[in-house]
Amino acid sequence: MDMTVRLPRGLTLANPVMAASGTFGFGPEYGAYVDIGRLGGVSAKGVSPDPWPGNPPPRVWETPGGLLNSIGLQNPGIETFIAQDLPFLRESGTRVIVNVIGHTVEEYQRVAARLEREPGVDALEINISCPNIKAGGMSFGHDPDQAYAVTQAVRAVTDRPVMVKLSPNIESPARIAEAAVAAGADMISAINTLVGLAIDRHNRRPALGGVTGGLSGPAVKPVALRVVYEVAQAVAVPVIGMGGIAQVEDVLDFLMAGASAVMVGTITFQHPNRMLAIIDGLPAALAVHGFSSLPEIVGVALPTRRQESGR
Amino acid sequence: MDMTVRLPRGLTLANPVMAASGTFGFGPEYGAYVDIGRLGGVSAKGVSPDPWPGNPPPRVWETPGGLLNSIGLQNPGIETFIAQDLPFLRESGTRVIVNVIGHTVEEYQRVAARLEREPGVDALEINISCPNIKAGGMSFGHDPDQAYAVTQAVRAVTDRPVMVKLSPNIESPARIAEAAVAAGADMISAINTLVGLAIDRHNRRPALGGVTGGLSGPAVKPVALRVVYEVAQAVAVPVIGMGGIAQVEDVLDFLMAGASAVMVGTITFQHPNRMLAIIDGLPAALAVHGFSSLPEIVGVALPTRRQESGR
Amino acid sequence: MAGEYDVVVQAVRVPGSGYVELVLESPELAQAVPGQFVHVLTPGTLRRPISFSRISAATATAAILFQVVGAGTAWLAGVAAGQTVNVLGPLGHGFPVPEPGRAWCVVGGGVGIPPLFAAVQRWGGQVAASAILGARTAAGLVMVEDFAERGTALTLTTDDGSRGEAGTVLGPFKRWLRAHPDGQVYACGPTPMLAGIAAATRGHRAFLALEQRMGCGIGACLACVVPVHGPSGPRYARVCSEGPVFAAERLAW
Amino acid sequence: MAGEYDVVVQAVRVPGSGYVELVLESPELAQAVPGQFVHVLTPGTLRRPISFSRISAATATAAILFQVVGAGTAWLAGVAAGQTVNVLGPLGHGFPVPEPGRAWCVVGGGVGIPPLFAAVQRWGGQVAASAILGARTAAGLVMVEDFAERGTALTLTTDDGSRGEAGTVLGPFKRWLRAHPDGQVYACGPTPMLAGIAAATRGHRAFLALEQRMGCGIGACLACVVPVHGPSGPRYARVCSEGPVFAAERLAW
Ligand SMILES: Cc1cc2nc3c(=O)[nH]c(=O)nc-3n(C[C@H](O)[C@H](O)[C@H](O)COP(=O)(O)OP(=O)(O)OC[C@H]3O[C@@H](n4cnc5c(N)ncnc54)[C@H](O)[C@@H]3O)c2cc1C
Ligand SMILES: Cc1cc2nc3c(=O)[nH]c(=O)nc-3n(C[C@H](O)[C@H](O)[C@H](O)COP(=O)(O)OP(=O)(O)OC[C@H]3O[C@@H](n4cnc5c(N)ncnc54)[C@H](O)[C@@H]3O)c2cc1C
Ligand SMILES: Cc1cc2nc3c(=O)[nH]c(=O)nc-3n(C[C@H](O)[C@H](O)[C@H](O)COP(=O)(O)O)c2cc1C
Ligand SMILES: Cc1cc2nc3c(=O)[nH]c(=O)nc-3n(C[C@H](O)[C@H](O)[C@H](O)COP(=O)(O)O)c2cc1C
Ligand code: FES
Ligand code: FES
Repeated sequence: MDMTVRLPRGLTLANPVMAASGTFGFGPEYGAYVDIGRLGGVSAKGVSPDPWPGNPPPRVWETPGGLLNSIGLQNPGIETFIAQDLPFLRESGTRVIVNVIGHTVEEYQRVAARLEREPGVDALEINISCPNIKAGGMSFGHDPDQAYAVTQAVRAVTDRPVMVKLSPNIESPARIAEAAVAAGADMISAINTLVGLAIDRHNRRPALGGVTGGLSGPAVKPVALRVVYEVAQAVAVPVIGMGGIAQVEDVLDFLMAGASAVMVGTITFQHPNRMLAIIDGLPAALAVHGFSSLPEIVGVALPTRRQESGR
Repeated sequence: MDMTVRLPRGLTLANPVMAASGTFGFGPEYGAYVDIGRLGGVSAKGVSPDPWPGNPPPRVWETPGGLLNSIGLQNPGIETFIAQDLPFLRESGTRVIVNVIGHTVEEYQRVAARLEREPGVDALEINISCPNIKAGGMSFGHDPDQAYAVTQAVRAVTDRPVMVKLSPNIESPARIAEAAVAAGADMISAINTLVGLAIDRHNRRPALGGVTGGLSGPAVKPVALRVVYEVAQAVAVPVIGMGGIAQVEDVLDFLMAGASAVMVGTITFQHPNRMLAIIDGLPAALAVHGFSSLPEIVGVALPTRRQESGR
Repeated sequence: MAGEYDVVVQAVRVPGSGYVELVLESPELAQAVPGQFVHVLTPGTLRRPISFSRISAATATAAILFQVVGAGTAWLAGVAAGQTVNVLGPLGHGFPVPEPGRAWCVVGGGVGIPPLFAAVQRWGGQVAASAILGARTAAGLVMVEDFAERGTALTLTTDDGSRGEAGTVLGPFKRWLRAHPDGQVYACGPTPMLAGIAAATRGHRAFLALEQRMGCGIGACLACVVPVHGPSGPRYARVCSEGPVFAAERLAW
Repeated sequence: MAGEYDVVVQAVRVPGSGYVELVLESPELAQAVPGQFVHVLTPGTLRRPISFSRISAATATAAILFQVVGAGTAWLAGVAAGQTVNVLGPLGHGFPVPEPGRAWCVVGGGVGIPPLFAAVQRWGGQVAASAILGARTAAGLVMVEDFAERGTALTLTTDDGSRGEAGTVLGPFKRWLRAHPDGQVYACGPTPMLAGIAAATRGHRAFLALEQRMGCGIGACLACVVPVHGPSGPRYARVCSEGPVFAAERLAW
């Protein structure tokens, strides 16, 4: 079965399974464990114009079926990323997606503009949804007007495929998606993490150095599927789904809910090679469920597709 | 150790562990399994002025570490509740909290007013946060002005203790809490369920008859703790915490995060008697963590309390 | 009496590949009425409802027979004799006692068969039973020997014709019904089969044991509903506590 | 080479109540440097980092010794000889080779002791080692016999005085340092202890093996950071890949 995914502006994935931003480093780290060239794509850890220090530790905490993190978008800045990490990703043979962050609209734009001069960047993912920073970040993802402004600013400086990543921590992620698409986003990726908190009972304080953190992993899968299902109905562009994917059946769920491709995050910490196992298992899993091609399953659980097929 | 919890308007609980609304029926159902009189309280399933039919089945679906439900607030209406269920609850010896729902401000008010004539109702919980109904319900919990209006209308017709139950499906539950308190709420309870969706892969459609549902259980605990932690800092009234409590340590987390008492829901389906086990284990758990009274632990992880104690 | 019990698994049987029967030691469960069920604690966030396949007050045991379909039943299939499982039960309303003097037919599809055997085991001595049992393939025809041992008149069907008549139970059942216009019917199986039986049995004494996704299993959460006719139009009734056995005519399908 | 390996547990030892040591059969792990660790797959959503307590290229084994503190270590304590565990490893940067001709002291607190034994096991033949080992109570003084067997000069402390000197390792350590102004120090243990050692060893050759909550364990997620001195002020360094062993002077505590 042909696993190729054709996305806007000529972005073509060898298969629909990509590494989610922040869980696969800036590229080289998992090189010894994973045959990166076989992944559908890799979204690198969020990059800002200048280095960001990140939040005080502890930065991760296990929760039931999930993981809280408060990395705070530590990154070495775009220049170091381009010099140190991009060459490895470019050579790896996978599709390279750069996750873009900033404190201001102008900062997002600067990263996008700077990347325009670099070969080997296949798409940009505009992260307007990270819950782990105080200024900027998530607030852009909570207000349609700001989401529009950031997307438009990035769109103005790049011809590369642009996806905008949604926050689930609001009443209607679909409205943010609409704003981003109106401003020129080619795709929507969803979801980023849910804001949560854990208590360190022993020390009688919030467990994370950053106090609150972002919840990911299997625990959030139902929320992620709901957002994908809503967004896929709200906008006409492809949706990249993620949140709690741990096995191939989870991928089927996201595709049925309307995602054209998926990203896989937290499970990689336990099983670096799970993404490859999922890729290997996908054709058979599709066949078992009666699908003879990848496009056939995309959105099959959406009301529109259900009407078509009479199910 | 004295487990009594003293709440506004003379509401006194024998201990801080109550049954969460919707997971303990209208009262009698668990009678054969649980010594109800030993619970700190019971919040009955949401009651509206007239009977509500609820959503089409399936109404529950298991998710990783969690449970999706789309009951749709099926209930026989306030008159039947008063005639059939309230007498049992009243006799059970526990504190009886009636969870109030409506499509309009006036409907909420009607339920509250009707209950004013009934003995044996110890408090009202205004549910402005149920994700499973189309009109009303959650929308009141998503807008501070509407939350204010509902709370004020209920406050106008009752002298009973009133708690307002928050939705976590918005950017800032704390702002809703502030509005409710400004309108006269004596307490805040949090959280209700997170909106989620599951896919029935076999039938290629959303698993729940109501399409989306509410996520509860251990999976949501970090989100619940975050909301309690934020709300406890935003308002001066007691917070009743819930979301994913499964064992006594979870209760400690909620108390440290600022809850004065807790409610326990989903775990009851697996372990009807878990609430009693938690109640029995609480004094020892508090002692192990160095607390010599219940009030001592409440909010100990909040920034204000941490400053006081120099931790 | 219904309650929460830790019960010892006295024996584990494998009536076919992918099927497991556990014999549970419990004087309480041994008081169950055929058609009732237990809500079994498994890993995950919900219990799993399973009907009784045999009930024996004499030996103070009750058995459950299930197909391994997902994580919960897979876990349960790994429980060994001598180990303990935690159950809520016996739950729900079982079948009524069949009326003597009327022909009696039990119609079971797949894992709907076990509760019907429990019924024949209990009442087959008083009222002679016919059994029409169907499954997708021969492997799904569980407990056939148990029915045969009790002298039940048996008709078997499989969708693929690998055993008995090819097709569903509805063909032979409709023949039986024509031959027994006053007959009474107990049925359990997949929803389309039950819907077919309900449609065919208007005016007959017919009882259907239903399945629905459950939360609490004891009537508290309102998860497990089916639409039934009420005094003022259809309403949702709980399968766990108002069922799982319903008179066919009550259902508002 | 660092990789993901399913390794057979050759032996399980219980060096004290609440402590377990697993000997892992693995030529790859047997190439580890003392101070490195494995990231062990346990139920839950994260792996668990545990240092090597012994490393033997000769027998192609490496061991890990841990205290049972929570769900992950409790699960790992239940693994039996002959079973397999999945690990990522060997991970991180271990201790540097001690400089010959300088007095060498290893200072370990509680479960910080095992990696220091691995160091003494590797290099104790070349550079004579002193060991100052502390714990809250006598039960926490693991591997003391192993050090003794190798002729290590041992000083023991317990907070409650139940074995060795009452108090922390910092007392005897400062005495040792005064007696060995050119001495080199390897330490592992609770953060306050390490902070005390860092403060006492300014200008000395001192290496500390740190702990931090980890996600990936291989440098990708930036979870496990500690502040270190950088060219332009303090920055966060990853314990898993830039550590867990750091020169004490690099840390910006
Ligand atoms: C009253 C009643 C009696 C039953 N009696 C039997 C029996 O005697 N033998 C038998 O093999 N099966 C019986 N079933 C079906 C049985 O409950 C399911 O096959 C089982 O719950 C599947 O669990 P799982 O974890 O293996 O599968 P999964 O599909 O992984 O289960 C996921 C969830 O869906 C629920 N679920 C899945 N299938 C069903 C179903 N058909 N009905 C209700 N809930 C379901 C599970 O309980 C669980 O909550 C009965 C169901 C009901 C409601
Ligand atoms: C590099 C390194 C080497 C270590 N070596 C050893 C060793 O040799 N022997 C030993 O007994 N312990 C060692 N630890 C500590 C060990 O990792 C924890 O005790 C263990 O992870 C606890 O897991 P748990 O599930 O039992 O406890 P829980 O408290 O339930 O664990 C919950 C989460 O917190 C993390 N966690 C808990 N305590 C620690 C800790 N002290 N450091 C880092 N993460 C923690 C766990 O990994 C898990 O993700 C080491 C830690 C690190 C970082
Ligand atoms: C440790 C960690 C770091 C993350 N960093 C980023 C990031 O830099 N940019 C971003 O857009 N998302 C980031 N995310 C979110 C993930 O990309 C993903 O949206 C989320 O984790 C849900 O997927 P999962 O459940 O498969 O992990 C991070 C997640 C984790 C766990
Ligand atoms: C089946 C079910 C029904 C519920 N019905 C109600 C309800 O009627 N009113 C209400 O305020 N909350 C309702 N809730 C939400 C719970 O009271 C509680 O807020 C939520 O489940 C989180 O707690 P838990 O994780 O302990 O279950 C319901 C939850 C479940 C699982
Ligand atoms: S399962 Fe809860 S009411 Fe039936
Ligand atoms: S644990 Fe991921 S970078 Fe160290």
